[in-house]
Amino acid sequence: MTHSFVPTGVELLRLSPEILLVLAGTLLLVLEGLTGAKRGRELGRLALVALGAALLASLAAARQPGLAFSGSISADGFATFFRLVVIAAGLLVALFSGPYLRRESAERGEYYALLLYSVAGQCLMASANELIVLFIALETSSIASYVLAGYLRADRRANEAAVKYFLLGSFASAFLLYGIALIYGEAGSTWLGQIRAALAGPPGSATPLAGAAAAFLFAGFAFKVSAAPFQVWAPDVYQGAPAPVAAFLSAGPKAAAFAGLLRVFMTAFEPVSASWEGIVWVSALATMIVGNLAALLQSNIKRLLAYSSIAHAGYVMVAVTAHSSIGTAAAMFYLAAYVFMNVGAFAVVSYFARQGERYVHVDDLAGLAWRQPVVAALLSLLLLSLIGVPLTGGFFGKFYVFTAALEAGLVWLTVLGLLNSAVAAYYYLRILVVMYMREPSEAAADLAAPPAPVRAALWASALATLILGIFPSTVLEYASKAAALAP
Amino acid sequence: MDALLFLIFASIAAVCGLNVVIQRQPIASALSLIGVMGSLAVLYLLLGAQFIAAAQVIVYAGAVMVLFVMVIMLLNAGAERPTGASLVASTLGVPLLAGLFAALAYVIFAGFPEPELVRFGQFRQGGAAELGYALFTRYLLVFELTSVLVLIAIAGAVVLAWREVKR
Amino acid sequence: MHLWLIPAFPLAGFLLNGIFGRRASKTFVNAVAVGAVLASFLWTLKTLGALWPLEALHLERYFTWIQAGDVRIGFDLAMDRLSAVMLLVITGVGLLIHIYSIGYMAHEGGYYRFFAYLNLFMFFMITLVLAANFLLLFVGWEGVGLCSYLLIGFWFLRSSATNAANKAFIVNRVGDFGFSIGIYLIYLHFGSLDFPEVFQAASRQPVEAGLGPLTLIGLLLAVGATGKSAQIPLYVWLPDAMEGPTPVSALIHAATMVTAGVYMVARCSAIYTHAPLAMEAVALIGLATAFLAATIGLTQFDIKKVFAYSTISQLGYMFLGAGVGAFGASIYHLWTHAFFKALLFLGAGSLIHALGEQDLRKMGGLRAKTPITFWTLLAAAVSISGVPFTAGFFSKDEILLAAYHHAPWMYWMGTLTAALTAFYVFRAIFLAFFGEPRGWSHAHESPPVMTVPLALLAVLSLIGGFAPVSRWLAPSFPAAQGHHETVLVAISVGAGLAGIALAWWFYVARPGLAERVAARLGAFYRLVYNKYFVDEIYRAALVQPVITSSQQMLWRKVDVGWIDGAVNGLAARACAAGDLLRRLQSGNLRSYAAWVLLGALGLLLTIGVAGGAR
Amino acid sequence: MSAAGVPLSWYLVLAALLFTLGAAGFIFRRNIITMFMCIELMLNAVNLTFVALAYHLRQVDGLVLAFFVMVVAAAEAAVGLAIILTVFRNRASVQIDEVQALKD
Repeated sequence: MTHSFVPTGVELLRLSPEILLVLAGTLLLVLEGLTGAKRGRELGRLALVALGAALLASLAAARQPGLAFSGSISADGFATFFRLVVIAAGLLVALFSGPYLRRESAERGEYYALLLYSVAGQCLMASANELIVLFIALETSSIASYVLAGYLRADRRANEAAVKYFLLGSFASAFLLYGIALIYGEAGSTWLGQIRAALAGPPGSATPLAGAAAAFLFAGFAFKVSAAPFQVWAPDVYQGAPAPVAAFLSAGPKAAAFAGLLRVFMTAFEPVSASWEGIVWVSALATMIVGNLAALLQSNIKRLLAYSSIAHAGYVMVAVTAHSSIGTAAAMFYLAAYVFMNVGAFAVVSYFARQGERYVHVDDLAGLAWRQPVVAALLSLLLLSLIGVPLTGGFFGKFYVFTAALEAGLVWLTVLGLLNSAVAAYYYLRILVVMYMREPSEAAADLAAPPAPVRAALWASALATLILGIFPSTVLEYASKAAALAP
Repeated sequence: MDALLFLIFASIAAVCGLNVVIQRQPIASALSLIGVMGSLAVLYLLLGAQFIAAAQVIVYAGAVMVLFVMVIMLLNAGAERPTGASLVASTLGVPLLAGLFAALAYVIFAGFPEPELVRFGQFRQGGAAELGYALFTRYLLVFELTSVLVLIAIAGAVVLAWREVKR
Repeated sequence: MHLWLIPAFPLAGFLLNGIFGRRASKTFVNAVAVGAVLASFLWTLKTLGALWPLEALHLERYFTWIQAGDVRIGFDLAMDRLSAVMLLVITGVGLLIHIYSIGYMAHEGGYYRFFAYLNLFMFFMITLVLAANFLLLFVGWEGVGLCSYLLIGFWFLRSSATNAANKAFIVNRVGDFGFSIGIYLIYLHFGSLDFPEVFQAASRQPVEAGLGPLTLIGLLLAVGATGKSAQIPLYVWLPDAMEGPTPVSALIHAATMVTAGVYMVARCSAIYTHAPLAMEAVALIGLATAFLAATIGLTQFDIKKVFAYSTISQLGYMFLGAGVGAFGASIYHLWTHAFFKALLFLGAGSLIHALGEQDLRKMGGLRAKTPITFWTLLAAAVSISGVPFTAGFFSKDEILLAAYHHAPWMYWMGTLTAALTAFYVFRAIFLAFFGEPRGWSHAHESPPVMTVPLALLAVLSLIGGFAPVSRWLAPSFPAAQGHHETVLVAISVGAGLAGIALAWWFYVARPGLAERVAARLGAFYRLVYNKYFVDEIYRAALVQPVITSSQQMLWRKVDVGWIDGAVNGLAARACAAGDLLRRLQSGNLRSYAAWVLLGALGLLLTIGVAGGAR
Repeated sequence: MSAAGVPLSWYLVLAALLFTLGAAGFIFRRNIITMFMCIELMLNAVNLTFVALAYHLRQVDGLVLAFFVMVVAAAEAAVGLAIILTVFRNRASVQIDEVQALKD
């Protein structure tokens, strides 16, 4: 382990996406101060450029894979995959945030700055190879997103979302942190590799401390990915937060938290996997059931998508339960597909809701297909992907996840998971029915065509979903290579 | 001597901690919390962590809690009213918490079975120099990252608490 | 050979009509939609000609779809004799139905949308039969389901149509659930999803005596097939699906999509022949469905419902054929059935078009007004009744013979069903065309764009049986036993003729007798008339419990019963109840915190205290 | 018990006790500010654990981790109090039971 005060060039390159995002965020804050809140649109464009550059930087960093900063981060294929996913999610959200914020007269540089900081935190979570880096990265992502949830500060719903998210998030963070403390006591280190080495001793050498640490770390991550029974915050927060922020919360933080979860549990805690796989099994099943059953009864579309995102976390948990490199690859693929389809669906909601989010009821979408056939068609594609219909990314996500589960011998979990996804079709289908088979509602009747950024975000997510459904090989191959995490 | 100090300050910490929880007046809770933090600072000293003890007093008791007290005063928050109720919290709360403490205690005693006695002065690397060296080598990235965290906190506070929203 | 062009034409038609159809003229929409199917039909013929006699499988690999480890799943299409027969049915009959639709849908709104969906359906259906692996087949399988859903709900302002569409989709999801588990098991068992590999591997395995992996796979695939092909217990969606426009009923719910299950079972014959238990199940399901649906068909008055139950019944025949090992005969029947059943539906559509009415009780005496419809429907009726040397005669007898060699009682049940079939089909014909007009004032024959397809299908219904389909397919399937036995053939023909005669006696010679018999049968008649109350039973046994358990069980019982009861006893500050999920999601942060704490403690106890100290 | 010191586990159990008390306050208190203070109490408990473990391992790392926890706590405090302020502005109350408009 080098003890240099000055990071080398290649180390900086391996961290370049995060550096870029943080610098751009700070620049936005400064420019916001200088221009006096009049240049929101331009600052938004700058944020898009920064995210695009970070995307390229991730690819550049991937050309020099390896450890950096005393081994506390690892710019490997796994990190690159998740970096690309969370940056892409951030890019899409930033794209359709603009029209939404302008409608609420709230487009300012701070919004984009916080978005960039949050994405930077998520990128770092994906590459963190040491627990305290992981924790601080998680807090970076979280604290920024607490503020984003309450960004429309005059809105009572947004306040409530922010305070609930903040308090529960901090509560869960405290558990996560306690978990880090306990594993530090057990292993004497917070570097994942050293923890693994410490736990890999002969059977019986690990004390209950290791188990307790695994429990609390899992609780912390499960909170962020909204897995049962830690999912309680998600519906309220998604409903109350501004639609683009809800989209963001359902995508980036969730993917990044899964990245952290996978890396920690597939490397550091892999030697004691027998102690935690049972509980992950239960959590996966409970998450799927709670998400799908509750979604059946929802009429608020943001809440419905919240429960749906809980259910999808459950499917990814199935892949985690498999705890094999195939399972990890399946989880990665699923998350990539999930991020696009979910963000795309939220893009439609953010556009459709109108000022003050007046139209967020499923029935408000009635007859959308008549007024905006293209939007309806693209949304249908995304919904079909969420159902898991073939030729969409969502289908292959489920396919890989359940294949991995079967290879790990989890027959019952697979059967119950498939049953769940059969139930889930119902509530997505309800939206389809409403859009295509009802007379236009007043909400759909006076709907203007979507602004260009929303259109772009929608097309991009629909195309990504379709590409993942028709040509999944490339992505899966990459994920399979990346899934072999170095211990 | 060590044992006596521990017992005194551990008791103060525990009693103040309990007081944080049972007081209805937020300001009383805040003052109790300061009590906890102060006694923890002494315990840190006993464990040989001079720098952290100082930071505890300066950062926590000095800055964070001042902020709390200020907000409590600003909002003029009086004693809380026993409005509403959470069924789950009121029924499951006590057993859950008792279970949590019992489980943690079990785990700790199982993890540290042999009584290792804490003696003041046995650990001498808790000073600013050692800490600083670690911060700028192994933990350089985290250290830089915390500056981002503080920046976010500032930006967030500005976004949320800046005086007016023009809509 | 560019097999991909066959599905590509309808896909292009769908895209063209879907994107430009709204503003384009009807002529453009017609030209695109019919042209696409025609091109696809011609290309099928050309390919078939070039590959003739198609003794081996012709496989075309386009690109790798999924590469995971050493498993490769490709975007591969393949043509063999089985898929060639299917293709001819799909594109040929499909073409006629497209042409017919021009006339039938002429005055309907959403004209372009109809043809776009119809083309999309053709694309998925062709993909389904050309697919060279299970995954691609599943793509087509789900795709046709989606199109069927869209087309059943085509008249979406009618709530019955949207309900029927939903019912079809949801019931099919149940089947697909079994099918997808079956596919996973195939992947797990054989390590591949490619047809050639899987079937070769399957044929090398010993025949399973009991419940082995092949049997399990066979049963699960059969669950999928019962959904798509409307067999017991999942047949309930098909009668409701008649809410869709009649050409849709003819194309999707008679000739093509519903036969996908039969096709799939035949395709997997290598698996089934090694899993006799699964085959027996298929045969029993088929026979039971054939008989049950035929009895329901006896009592229906909606002409489309009669034919819908007839479709279910005939599909049951095909399942019976496959189940007793006569895969060739089963596909043979699929072939002839496509002609006469499409014709029955299109003829019914022609009547509906003429009268605006589909209740048989309000028809009567239409023979003179709609002569072409009458004669063509009569051709279909004699064919389905198995009158000698019509198409239905050949295929049905092959199935019945095979059934006899498998188990004679199956033959007798099948023959009885044949008599019932002849009875209800001729009952419909006699009620519609004979006797006095009952309640209609003006009727007109349909335009040539509709009657020409009718005539062509009538010819096919009469002579289509001379195409030696099952003999041509024989090399593809394990040999079915059974040779021609004149006595058995005579009996089944006699049963059909008896059915016709009885229908004549009831509805032409002695009108009014039917009502008296129905009244005499009383409760039994009502049971059959109400379709054995299967829908009601399903609602009570399956649908309601799901709703009830999520609302009532978790709600009333768990919450009000346990939590509240306990709380009321323990603490005085118990408050009003909500459901369990609602309790979870009360909006109260402290409750949420308690759940988080509960979860953390649960984890701590299971992992930390109980599991960690290994 | 030797006069010279107490077992390390006592420190850790004290931390566990404070952690539990923090959790208790979070669940039972109704004032949002108090709830938030209870989270601070939990973080302090974790810090005591870190410092005690640093002593046990004779490593400075544990102290560094405790230091980072403090920074996180400070950042959380700034943002958290700002969020509480916005809630107070909109509802003129900091009672958590009055902030439950969002529910099923």
